[in-house]
Amino acid sequence: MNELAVLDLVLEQELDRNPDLVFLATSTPPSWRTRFGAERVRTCPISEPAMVGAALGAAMTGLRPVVDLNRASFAFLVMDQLVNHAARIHYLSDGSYRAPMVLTSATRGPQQLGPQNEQCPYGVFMQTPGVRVAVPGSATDACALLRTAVRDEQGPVLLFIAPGLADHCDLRAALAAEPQPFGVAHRVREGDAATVVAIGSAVHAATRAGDELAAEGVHVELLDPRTLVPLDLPALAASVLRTGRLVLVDDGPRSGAPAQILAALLDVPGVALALGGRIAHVSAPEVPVPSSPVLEAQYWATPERVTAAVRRLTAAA
Amino acid sequence: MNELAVLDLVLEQELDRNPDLVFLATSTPPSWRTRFGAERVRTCPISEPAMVGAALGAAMTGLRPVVDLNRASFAFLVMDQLVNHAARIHYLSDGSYRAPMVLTSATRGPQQLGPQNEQCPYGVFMQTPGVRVAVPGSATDACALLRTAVRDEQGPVLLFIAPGLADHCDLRAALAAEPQPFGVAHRVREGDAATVVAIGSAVHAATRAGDELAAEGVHVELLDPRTLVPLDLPALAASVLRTGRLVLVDDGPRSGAPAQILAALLDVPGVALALGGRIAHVSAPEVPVPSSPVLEAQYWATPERVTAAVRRLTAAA
Amino acid sequence: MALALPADPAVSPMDPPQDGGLDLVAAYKAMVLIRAYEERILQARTDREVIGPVHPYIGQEAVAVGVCAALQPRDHLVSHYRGHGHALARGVDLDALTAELFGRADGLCGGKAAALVSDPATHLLLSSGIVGAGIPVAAGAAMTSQVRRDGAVAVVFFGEGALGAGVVHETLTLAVAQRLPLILVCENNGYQGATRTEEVYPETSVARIAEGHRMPVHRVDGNDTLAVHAAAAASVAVARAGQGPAFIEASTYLTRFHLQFDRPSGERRPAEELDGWLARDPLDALRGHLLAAGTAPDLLDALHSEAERRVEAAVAFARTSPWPAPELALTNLWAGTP
Amino acid sequence: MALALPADPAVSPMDPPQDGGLDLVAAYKAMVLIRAYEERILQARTDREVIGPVHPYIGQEAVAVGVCAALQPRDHLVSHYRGHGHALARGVDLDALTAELFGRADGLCGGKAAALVSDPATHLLLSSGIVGAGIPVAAGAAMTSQVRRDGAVAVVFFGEGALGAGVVHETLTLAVAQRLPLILVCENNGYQGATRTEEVYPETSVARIAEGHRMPVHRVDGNDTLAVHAAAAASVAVARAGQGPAFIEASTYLTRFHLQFDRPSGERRPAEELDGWLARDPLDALRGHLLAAGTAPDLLDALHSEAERRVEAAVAFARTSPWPAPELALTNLWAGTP
Ligand SMILES: Cc1ncc(C[n+]2csc(CCOP(=O)(O)OP(=O)(O)O)c2C)c(N)n1
Ligand SMILES: Cc1ncc(C[n+]2csc(CCOP(=O)(O)OP(=O)(O)O)c2C)c(N)n1
Ligand SMILES: [Mg+2]
Ligand SMILES: [Mg+2]
Repeated sequence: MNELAVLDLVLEQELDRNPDLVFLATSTPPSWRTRFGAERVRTCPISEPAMVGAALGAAMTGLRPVVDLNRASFAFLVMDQLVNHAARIHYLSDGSYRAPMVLTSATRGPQQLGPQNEQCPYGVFMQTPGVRVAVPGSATDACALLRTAVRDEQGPVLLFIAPGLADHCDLRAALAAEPQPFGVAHRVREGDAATVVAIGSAVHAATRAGDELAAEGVHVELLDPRTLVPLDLPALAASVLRTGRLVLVDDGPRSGAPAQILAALLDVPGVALALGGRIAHVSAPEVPVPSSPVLEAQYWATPERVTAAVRRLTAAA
Repeated sequence: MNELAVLDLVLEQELDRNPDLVFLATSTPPSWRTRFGAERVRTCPISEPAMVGAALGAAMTGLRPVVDLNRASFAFLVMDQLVNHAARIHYLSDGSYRAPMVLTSATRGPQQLGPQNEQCPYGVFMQTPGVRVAVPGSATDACALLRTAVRDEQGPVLLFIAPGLADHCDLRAALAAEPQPFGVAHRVREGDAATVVAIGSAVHAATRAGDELAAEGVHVELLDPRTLVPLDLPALAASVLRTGRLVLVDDGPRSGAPAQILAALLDVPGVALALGGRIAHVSAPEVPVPSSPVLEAQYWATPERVTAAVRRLTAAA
Repeated sequence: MALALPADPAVSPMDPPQDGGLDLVAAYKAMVLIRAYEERILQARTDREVIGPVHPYIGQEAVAVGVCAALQPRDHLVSHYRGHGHALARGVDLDALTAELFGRADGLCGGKAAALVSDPATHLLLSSGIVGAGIPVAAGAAMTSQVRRDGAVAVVFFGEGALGAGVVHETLTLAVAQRLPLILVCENNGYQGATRTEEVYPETSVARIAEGHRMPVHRVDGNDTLAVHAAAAASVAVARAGQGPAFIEASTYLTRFHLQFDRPSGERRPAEELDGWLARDPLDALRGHLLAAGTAPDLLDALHSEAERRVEAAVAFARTSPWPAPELALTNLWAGTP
Repeated sequence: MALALPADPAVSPMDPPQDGGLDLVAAYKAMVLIRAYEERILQARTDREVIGPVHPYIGQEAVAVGVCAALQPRDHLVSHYRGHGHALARGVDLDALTAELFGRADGLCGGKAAALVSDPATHLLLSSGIVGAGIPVAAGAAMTSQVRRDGAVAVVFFGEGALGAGVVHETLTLAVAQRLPLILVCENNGYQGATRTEEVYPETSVARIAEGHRMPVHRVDGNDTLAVHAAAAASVAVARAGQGPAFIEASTYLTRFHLQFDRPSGERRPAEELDGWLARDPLDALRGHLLAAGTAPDLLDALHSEAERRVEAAVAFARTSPWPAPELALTNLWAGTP
């Protein structure tokens, strides 16, 4: 069951819509078991590796499994099944088998879960080919991307959900959201002063920073990639080529998704020259996430940190 | 037992030297069991997660465990024990406990082991704080870094060995190599034309490329970081600031270590401007490694690919 | 003759039982402390003084206390997210534990760990938030004892849910094959979060698994402190003698609930089931023993008020402990780093 | 009366046994083919025609053939790195398999997989190079049958070494709790690479583990094709009827060795042990049965020469198959990509 409750409503609708959809989790809603049966809604022992392996086998033979991994830190329990198997089977079988399956998990919220259970490991999956990675920046996008993921035929999808998305959730809009194609960034605001790329829970902070800067006449372009694999590199590169400034904003460490995005961008002809070093990061330190809220405070991409980064870049040139 | 046989000789010497050193593997040399006893040389069931967990417990209580993971792909089996536990315990206990332990594994050689067992996953560990990562570019460095790793007190070390290092191994020099501090890049050759940073098995190819270019009067600076965590960023940055050109060479995908190194370098003041976009990659494609040697051919950083990249960059400016 | 109240009121690793027996008053005292502590910590969580999730141990006190009473200071311990009970039974400093739960500078782990504490002073290696993951770590500590021939054992606590996790089975294989001095203590409370154990296992007892691994098994009433202690003492003796691991399955029950964040948990158990277990409360049971053996009720009541006083003092300590300096978030990534 | 040689010489998923019995000539034919294939592939590896590691199946043929003869085309199969025998018993195309082992364009997986083949035509899901990892995948296929109520079962082959791996125990728990139509076939050959199984397990039989999970277990002589088949047929019937999984432990032996790369393996087994098993060669045993039942020796000899001819034809096919176009290395990362 999801930290972002509206996703459970979406999943319920999708279970209703597609009889091949099955749900695996260590804890499942009793009402789903009644409604869809224990064969489609499977309460599993605490066996995440086997659950993901089973999801792969089910996907290869025609079902559409969704595994709720609960915490993103549990992704590290299932890496062999996910990376060495699910992500490789289409390639290994040279296209004979496909493995459409979805893994959902929660990243970080101010829940003080500590160094083990507060993590944003999506950057890892940007360098393990064969999985697609969605990190929505709003509850509405989360719902839309979940719908796409469970209807998609292409292969494994990881959906990383920041619990904080619940704070700004327009329930009606979220539930009504149509499936959204992967690989299409959302332009949250337009502008020329700098390109701000924000991910997941950091999108909200970046939006507030954008508003604040706009009030001062500094108009940044704010892009939420929504999916990291595939990444909407054309949109990101076009923006950066235009603004000549890049701020990467994430609640994970910069060695994660930000490093991956940056390296990918620099590979686009002209980007490095356009940027000329005007790159800033607002991200978590390169150490685990501590429990004490006082220690954790500096792990959040706050609007203040984002505006400061933009000001630094715009002042520089 | 290691793909690079000389490492076993080093390990045997170290077992002799330090009674706290213990060795865990699914297959162990019978002579070691006789010599050091079954309590120090542990033949284990095929249970890599438990082996790494046990190594952590042993390390925390005073032993110095070495786990031979055999293939680097098996690192994905032990991520929870390694990333969520071993890499976090010093931090989680606020410095009370330390976990000096070493995991060795083989990356890729032309062995046609296929999409599962030919991998260079070290880039993943550059974004999971708490582990140190050594990827030696020669058998001698492999021996030296293994000695450092098993004598070190600081925490978990991953030692990734390219089987191909055996091809150019000077056995005597390798065995005689003194422990070498982590975080010190090796300048394989000096030059001003471009900075070539090569990793692991790609160092040899880059060396040959450097020789070839030198014969034409193009002198590149070739750096082998030897350890990726910690990374000798000062040495890399100094070189790049001087040459203004960067070629990253690896037998893994560019989303792995190369992306991490690039992002770290760009964070050093002046580097982005000095480079001005003169960045090239010689790396494996962003897809799994296929079995057929004909398909795999393009996954190797050959001297030809390296020289071509250097020529492209030097021609450009 | 009534047993005398120990002079030192601090909870500490209990002395090794001289006669293989258990100091019942000391055990009662420890259980009372845990109970008082857990109730208070839940309140402090509701009051938003404690940070993070709280997994209360209420109802299972006999297991932690019965097992820890069979240990010596040199032994190693591994716990998990529901770990305050184990920590207190082991003698972890009450003030430092509380400050840690409050996220303060004087916390056992400087505010980094919250409930997932480590404590070298009591050989508490770790309290993992990941079900089952600590079990191989305890096996590793047992390897150390084996290499050093120091006669120490390693003990690991876990719920029956951990038997779902593969790494636990791996450790069972390893421990038997290598005759590790490892004692696995399964606190079988019939629930795995919101899931009832019979929903996911063919039989609720997991002794069958340990038997399949050819590991000696003790099945005990986990609400009976003496029974738990006897099983633990026997297992420890075997392990210390180099004769290998043991598995203890203690049947017990969480009389409150699995977990709470900042609001009191809304979890509801079947009333009959709950009542049955409340009637078998481990503190009441041990109190019955003590009274039957002639211990003065006053003495026992005094332990309750003493426990409350100590818990309140710990809360006061935690409250006045400063917040950690923000820059300490970046320290201790690995040894030798700042 | 001698059983007639089937008209079609192609290896194919065998017809479901009409009377629950096994077509012994067809079984012998399949075993002979596997034996001839494995010998030839080892030679081709030494000749550097086959790429990658070769894990020969020689000595264990009765298991693959006995099990696959109990299956229907709709059933699912999971194999591993030592998988040619399973593939051939299941009826995977010999030419395409061989071209795959040669790394060629006409290979079953376009040269990407080498020995780690998949084949949708025969419902062979995958052959994992990671010990134990395919077992939950088979459980997932069993889930599909359960949801679809299509009566199919899933079968997974693995060595006893896989019982070291946690994910296998997880799958046992899952399969029993969810009554999956899953048949786990453990080929217990006493070795796990260079490690003898008694070095790492308290007892070499792993039936005890399945029993601990409350899964029905069949222990059979893995060199006795009929015994294997009977256990498989019984398990399949139970699973098809929706009555849950079963575990078959087949005792057997690799009479050659674990693994070879480009030089013939230098591995040496204890001579007495080896001789004992050679005396119980599964092909000889089945041949004995057939002769005793009156089958003409000529008929059986013809199967041998026929197998050799077919294997040689497959090698010739593989040799003339082109290398894959280099750009195909980048294809099929996920469905819908080029
Ligand atoms: C690997 C893993 N999966 C899931 C969880 C989420 N989780 C936390 S506690 C719990 C239930 C554990 O039950 P049990 O082991 O019986 O211990 P109890 O809580 O009953 O003491 C679950 C599923 C987790 N922490 N770790
Ligand atoms: C997880 C994992 N660990 C280690 C290996 C290396 N390895 C390959 S085969 C093998 C032995 C397996 O023994 P068993 O399961 O009994 O099968 P057998 O080879 O005897 O058929 C090992 C250890 C592996 N492939 N996967
Ligand atoms: Mg429980
Ligand atoms: Mg075997």
